[in-house]
Amino acid sequence: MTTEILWWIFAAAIVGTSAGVVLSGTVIHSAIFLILSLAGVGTMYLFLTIEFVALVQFLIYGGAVTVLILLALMLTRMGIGGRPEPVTGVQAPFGALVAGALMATLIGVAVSTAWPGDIGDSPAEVKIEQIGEILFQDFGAPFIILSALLLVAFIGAIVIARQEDGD
Amino acid sequence: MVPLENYLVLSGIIFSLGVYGVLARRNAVLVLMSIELMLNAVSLNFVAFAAYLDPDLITGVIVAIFVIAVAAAEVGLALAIVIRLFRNRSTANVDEAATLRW
Amino acid sequence: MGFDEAQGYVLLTTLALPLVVAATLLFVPGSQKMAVRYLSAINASLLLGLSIYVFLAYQAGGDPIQMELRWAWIENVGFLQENGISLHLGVDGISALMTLLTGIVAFAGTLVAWKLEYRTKDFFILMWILIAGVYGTFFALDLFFFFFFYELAVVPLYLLIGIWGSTRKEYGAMKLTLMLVGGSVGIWIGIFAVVHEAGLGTFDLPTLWAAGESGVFSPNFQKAIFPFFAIGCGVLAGLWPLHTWSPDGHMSAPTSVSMVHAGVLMKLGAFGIIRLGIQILPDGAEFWMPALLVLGTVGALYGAIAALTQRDFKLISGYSSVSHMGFVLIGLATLNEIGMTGAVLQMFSHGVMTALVFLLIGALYDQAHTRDLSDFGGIAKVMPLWVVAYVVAGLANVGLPGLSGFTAEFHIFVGAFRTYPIFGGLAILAAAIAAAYMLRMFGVVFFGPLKPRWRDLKDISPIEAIAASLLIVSMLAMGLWWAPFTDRLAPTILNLPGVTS
Amino acid sequence: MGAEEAWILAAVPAITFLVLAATGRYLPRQGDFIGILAAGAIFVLFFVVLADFLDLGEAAWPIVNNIAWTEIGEFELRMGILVDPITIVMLAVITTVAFMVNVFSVGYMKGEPRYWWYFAMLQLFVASMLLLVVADNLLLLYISWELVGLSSFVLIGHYWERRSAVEAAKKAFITTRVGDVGLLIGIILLWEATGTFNILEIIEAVEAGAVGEVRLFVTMMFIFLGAMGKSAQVPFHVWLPDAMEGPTPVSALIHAATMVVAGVYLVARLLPVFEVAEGALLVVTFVGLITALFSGVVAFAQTDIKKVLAYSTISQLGFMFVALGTGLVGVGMFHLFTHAFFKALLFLGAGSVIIGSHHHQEMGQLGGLWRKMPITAMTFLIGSLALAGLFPLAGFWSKDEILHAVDSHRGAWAYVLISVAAIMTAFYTTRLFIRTFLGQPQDAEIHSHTRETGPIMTLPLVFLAILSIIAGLVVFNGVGDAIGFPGGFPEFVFLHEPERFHVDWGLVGFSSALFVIGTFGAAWIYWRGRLDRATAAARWQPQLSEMVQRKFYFDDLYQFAIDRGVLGLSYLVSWFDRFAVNDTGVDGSANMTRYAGFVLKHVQTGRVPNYAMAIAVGVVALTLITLAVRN
Amino acid sequence: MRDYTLFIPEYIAVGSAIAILAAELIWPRIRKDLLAYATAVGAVAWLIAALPYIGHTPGDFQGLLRTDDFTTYFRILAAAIVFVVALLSAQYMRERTSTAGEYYGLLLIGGIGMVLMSASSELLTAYISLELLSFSLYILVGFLKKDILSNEASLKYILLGAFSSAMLLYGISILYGLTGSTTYEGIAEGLAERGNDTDAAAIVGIMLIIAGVGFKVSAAPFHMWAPDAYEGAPLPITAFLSTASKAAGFALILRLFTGALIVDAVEWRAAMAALAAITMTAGNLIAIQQTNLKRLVAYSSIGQVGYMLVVIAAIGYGDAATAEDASAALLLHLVGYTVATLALFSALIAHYNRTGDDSIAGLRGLAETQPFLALVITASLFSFAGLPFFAGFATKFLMFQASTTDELLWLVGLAAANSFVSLYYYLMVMRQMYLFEPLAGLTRFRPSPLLGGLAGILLLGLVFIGVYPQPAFEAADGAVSALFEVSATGLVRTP
Repeated sequence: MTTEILWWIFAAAIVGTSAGVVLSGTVIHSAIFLILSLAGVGTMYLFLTIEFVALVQFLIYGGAVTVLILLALMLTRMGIGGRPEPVTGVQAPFGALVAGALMATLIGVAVSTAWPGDIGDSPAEVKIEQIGEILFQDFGAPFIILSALLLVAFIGAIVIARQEDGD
Repeated sequence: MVPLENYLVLSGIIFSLGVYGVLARRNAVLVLMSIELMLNAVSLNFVAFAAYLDPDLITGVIVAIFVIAVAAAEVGLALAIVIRLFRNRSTANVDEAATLRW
Repeated sequence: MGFDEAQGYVLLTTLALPLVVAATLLFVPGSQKMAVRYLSAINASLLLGLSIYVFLAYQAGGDPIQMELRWAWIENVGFLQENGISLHLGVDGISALMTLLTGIVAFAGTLVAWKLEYRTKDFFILMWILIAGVYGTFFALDLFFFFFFYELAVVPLYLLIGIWGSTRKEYGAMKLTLMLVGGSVGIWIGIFAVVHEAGLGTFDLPTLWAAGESGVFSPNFQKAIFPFFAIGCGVLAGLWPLHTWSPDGHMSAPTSVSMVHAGVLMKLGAFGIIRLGIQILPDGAEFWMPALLVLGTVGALYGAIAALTQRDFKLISGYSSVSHMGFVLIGLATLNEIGMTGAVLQMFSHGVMTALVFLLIGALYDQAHTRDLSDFGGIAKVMPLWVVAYVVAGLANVGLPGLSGFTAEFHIFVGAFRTYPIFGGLAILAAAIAAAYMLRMFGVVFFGPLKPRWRDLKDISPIEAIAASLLIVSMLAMGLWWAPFTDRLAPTILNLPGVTS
Repeated sequence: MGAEEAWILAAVPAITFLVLAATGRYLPRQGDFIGILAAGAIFVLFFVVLADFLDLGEAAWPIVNNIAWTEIGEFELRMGILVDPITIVMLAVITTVAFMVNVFSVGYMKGEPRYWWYFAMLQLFVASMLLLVVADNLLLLYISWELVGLSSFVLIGHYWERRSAVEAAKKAFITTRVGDVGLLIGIILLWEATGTFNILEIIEAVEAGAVGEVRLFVTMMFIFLGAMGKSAQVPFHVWLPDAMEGPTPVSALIHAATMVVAGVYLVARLLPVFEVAEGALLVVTFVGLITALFSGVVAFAQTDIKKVLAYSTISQLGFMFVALGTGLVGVGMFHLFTHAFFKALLFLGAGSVIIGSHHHQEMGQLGGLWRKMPITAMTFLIGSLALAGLFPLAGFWSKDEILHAVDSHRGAWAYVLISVAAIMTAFYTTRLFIRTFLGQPQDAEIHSHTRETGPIMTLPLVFLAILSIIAGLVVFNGVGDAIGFPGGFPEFVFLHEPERFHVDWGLVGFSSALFVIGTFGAAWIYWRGRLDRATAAARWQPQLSEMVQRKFYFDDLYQFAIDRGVLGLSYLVSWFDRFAVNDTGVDGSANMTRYAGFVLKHVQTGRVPNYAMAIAVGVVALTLITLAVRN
Repeated sequence: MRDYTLFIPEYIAVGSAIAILAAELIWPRIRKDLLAYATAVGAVAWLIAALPYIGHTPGDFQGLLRTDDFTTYFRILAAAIVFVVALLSAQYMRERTSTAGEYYGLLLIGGIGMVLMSASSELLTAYISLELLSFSLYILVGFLKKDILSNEASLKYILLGAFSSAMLLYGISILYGLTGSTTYEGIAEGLAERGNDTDAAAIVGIMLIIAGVGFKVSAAPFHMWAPDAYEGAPLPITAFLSTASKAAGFALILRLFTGALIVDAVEWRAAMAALAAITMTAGNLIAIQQTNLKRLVAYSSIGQVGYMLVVIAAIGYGDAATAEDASAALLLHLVGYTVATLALFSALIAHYNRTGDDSIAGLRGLAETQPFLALVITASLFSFAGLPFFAGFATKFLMFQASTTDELLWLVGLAAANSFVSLYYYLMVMRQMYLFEPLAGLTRFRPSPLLGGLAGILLLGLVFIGVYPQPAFEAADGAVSALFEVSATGLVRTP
């Protein structure tokens, strides 16, 4: 019972903060909202009793990504006297329309579909060992590829962002 | 307790909000944030399905982890490019970077 | 290797020779103009010889298809079964005659291009590719290669006209190429439908014909698909109202290209209607022929009437080509052996006749640099041979007995009266109008007092004279003694499905 | 060689043509002697054929000889010759006149441009004309029919530096061509009905009733169109007067004696078929009558010698059709036969005058040539009298026969009209002679230079003059028997429908009366070349005379129809082709495509949000549409 | 089980990639074109290592990656593309960048990504491999970082790429939810068994996936990044984009759709047909209006994608046999298309290296100044248009014929009509080269022997495939049959 109430509260919070990310007028606020929203999703994983993913969420997103984003914001903000600019483009209304339609579709699908093999309302316990085993036993290949991917991203970030004579 | 549908609806909402963000925002970083929202929705979906549908072989959880990782990498790379854009044009607004068109 | 197969290699040679020459020319330095010319001239004469041989060696009354040769090309892979795509060559009476035509016109065209100075090498390369395409289309007994060579024959025209053309050449070239290729799209779709419907996994035409006779193609299917072939090929055959590339294209094209194009290529269209339309889809043909007949008649009259008041030589010939191909369509539309024989005869006759006309126009234009009728007058005084040749061509055009035009048109008329008397009458009327525009041109240009500015025009050169006389001889041959032609055509045409006697 | 090889008659000049056309200009005297030799040869050969023909005897007639030509399924074609009395008559006319004209031309064309070419074309004409009359099937007949048209075209346009000559040639070719369309249609329709082109087989089949009445009538009308075109019957007559632009000997040969009678020959040849076709002959009569009267009237107003003769030719052709219209081949052919000689004579005479007076042919400039060129005048007089129908010259007998035939086969109305036409003939002929040869010289200058022409030209005149006097006598059975027309001309032509000739003195008197009226009327008006009475008449009826002067506006009418009608249509079509079909249809679609591309490319704004929007919209649309479609 | 020997060729590729990176770290002053040649050598080694796998018994790495003839086919293709592109880059990059090691390294890694995409038989793996290729491309497109166009291109590419991969993932998640599995077999079975009340979910999922892969192969309306990325990217990378990334995309699509989604063909085939129609039409119509060669190629390649999607639609409509034949023809056409594109770019780069002009008008009079390059360009354009003697004619002909089914005749017709429209703008290019005299000052020149030779070889290949496609077609057929041994065509779902 209490879990449900808590869930609803968090759900509402997540929706609110996510909305904040895409609606707030200033970039920084969006960033803050993003952190909150990510954290909220993390709690959802807790509700699903898959703590490991929650941990990953908090670490990678709450830690790495958001810091990165804030950093980028600092780097790309106009200095003092920079022109104040609208953060939302002209096609926002149409965007709202399309997003609304999409949302309707997704929600409709979510509720209308009878998901096969649904084991009712209580999520199963998922042991972290299980995750580790599957991750490294069954999904070794993607893991290797992922490492290559991270390497590429790493190299790329350096190559692209590196200062050179001339800038 | 909380049924699967709730999670799905929630992720649907987040995803759509993310889409809206991509469509509406001008600042490249904001666009990226919106994309992060979408990816979150996705991983939420995966985890929820994993928890409710195949607890014995929880592929979804794995996928979620991978998605998070890829997302992080993507952000890193994208931000590098955005910074490069800012250096080249001293703006981070995606709709001002429209030399290539037609 | 049996004799017939050996003859098949004759076809292969005829087909390969121009390609080989084109490939060889690629490596001849462009500055060696004379080498290019002689090589081409030799090639042209060889082709002429081979074509004549093919025509004569085709035994009248033998099997409908002779000199067959089949090289497996792709088979038993993907959706392709046994003989999926094979280089299957062979001639029937119709293509034998068309081969002869091609040989003659190609020869004449080469001689005419002799004096070409600008980028001679490139010109001949493209020309020979084109000729190869024409031969290939006439020989091909495989849908894939039919289309292959068909496209091969059409595409070089763009450059040939665009580079060496005259009036509004870019427009003319682009329009001509696009319209013709656009037509080929129709053929393409038709091929897809037919091969799919047959479901034999083969493009082999005889196989498909056999399948058609065993009723693989339902009448409705035939009715649905025939228009694709008819219109697709019709564009190239100058089918009204898709003819407008003809006046513009001819006006822009250089002499020898006009010759080959109006002389041979337009025939590919009519030939395609027979090969694909009538032979694969007889029921569809029967169903649609009245429409084709109407279009043909309209074209015949329309072209003739429009030609009455044109001021440009080439426009007159362009429109008269529309008119004459209209006769061809009428002949085909009769679907009886006399009419269709006439149609094929007309294809030959118009081929040589129009080739001669363009040859002469070119010979004049090269000196006068104008083609406006009203600029001329009385040039019979300075270029008598030219005028005589032109008058002969014109009279063939008019359908004067003793020249090929009459033979062909007469058969067409008879055939038309067999099935559609009214249209037969209209066709004869169109032929009469031809007299009007021809004589008008004679009167204005050749006769009357000589305009002083033309006093020093030269008569046609010996080389052109050779080409012209070859064409005139073939016109007379068909006009005076047409048994050799009809004897070869009649059995083939009787053999076509759905053709009444 | 015998009658079966009559085709040799055509072959000889054909070969001569090739020789002359190829080498003529390099030969001495430009090869004219070759032409004369050829003409003479066929003139002689004709008698060989005739002899053989008569030897074979009626039993063997008609003599046919043909070979297989082509075969397409059951559509087979045989080409060959058919020799029967009609053919023989035509051969006689053609060979004789051709010979005379060839000889005359040597004098007439001396020093003219393209002398060799002229002779070559003359041979081509003779060849195709002979082929026409020996042809045993309608296809071959049509072929030679077109070929004579061609050579006539070339010969009319011989002086092609003269714009008027070119125009005349064009007019002749196209006008006759219109008739030929009818002829070809008719031939093909006959083939449709009978399945053959062979004339005899067709006649057989038709007489066996192979063809329905209406259909046959229509068919024969088409064929008659061809005849009208060639024989210059109203309304196709317009080309013949203009054809006088050609050299005069050509007019004599082609436009008086031979080619123009091809139509008559055709009708005579197919007369049995015409007879079967109900009412066809009546049409023929009508056309003949109208033409005879019409051109007779027009001839009054002509002042050019050759034009007068041209219209008189048209009128006489009308007579022939009237005769055939009565269904009597013999009569028609008889007039054809006699007319050929005296009309050729008249034309050659006119030619002689033209040469003698150094190329003047306007009566207004001539006159009083009687003393200057006696032989020409004398022969011309004979010709005129024969034409006018003076007893007992050639013309008299044939016209007599026609009157008789009309009287007996068509009602009084026709008889009256044809008599009027006969009077007109006498009238304009006399007028022509008087104004040209008698009275005072109209133009002293010209008159002073006028000389009699040399023997090369006068001898043919004399020869033809003799023929014009005696040719009519063949009608007498006795004479006929003597010279190889067994039983006299009509029967000879008719074979076994005996209509034995007898002199009907009443008729003789009557037609002589017509002759007298016409001649003396003209003489009274124009005696001594005075014109006041004529002008008075013109002033008395201005509109009428205007109409006659303008040849009843035929040419103007045609000119108008061509300019406004045909050419107008052509301009319309060309415009339609350019603007509707090409610019709107073809180029239009191309431009549409290009424009579509132009519009579409601007969707590509270069802004990321727009691109993302496209993706999102794409997904949503695909999804929703798929969902919607499948539910 | 894990059989690590299945990917020896890729190890070689990775090895050479790292070696090249290291080489430049060790000798920063190393001549950049040496790196290109090294890459080429690596690619060759890779290709040779791939050869033994031809006809080899299909290997299966934990049900995630399959190395069968299909994989081998794309291995060889990838290696070949990398080889050519590396050589194309040599002079171009030497003149434009100070550091090229990463460039060539990423080229190789991108190639590996392509191979893995063709190999993966599980959605997560497929996704990661796809990202591997994409990441490399993001960087390569933006590699000329001082060049604002290059930079802008990569920004657009990465933002939209991330956006669309999010869509893809969401689709995957829904399929996962429906079937409880991410392996193709699992999905196929799940879809076959699913109840009819899950149609909506299935459709949404599949459509999102189509959007994801459609973006990768740049199918309209997901194509818009392509022209910009093509135009902004360095020329060799444009070649790489229009060959490798498309080929990879179709490899993935083929395995996924024949392996799993074919079960639900009823749900997506109409959409796929529509997508094909829109794509080819949009691509060709817009291409008419282009003035820049790269953009022209981009749009024309979009048109080509439209033709290839016809095959996917045919897989949905036709029976198993049709599906197999059509796929075989598609692989054949891919090769033809790839060769043509590479030939075109080798000529364009040779021309660009001299003139630095990549506008269509810049080709003016090329037939005078460099007839050979003009010939190569003509040949490849004609190959695109599907004209005789060049690969395009045979391959396109066979592809359309193979994908003709009763329901799709209209689409094939449209495709034929489109390839006719495309001829127009190809002719406009030829017009510049052949009909006009070169601009003043431009004189005859020789292309660098490397590029010239490359162009010549590719031209020969173009003609060979065009005149005798049998070998290529057989290879494609073999590859596809490997695909269809495990295809789900058997268990087609009956709603």
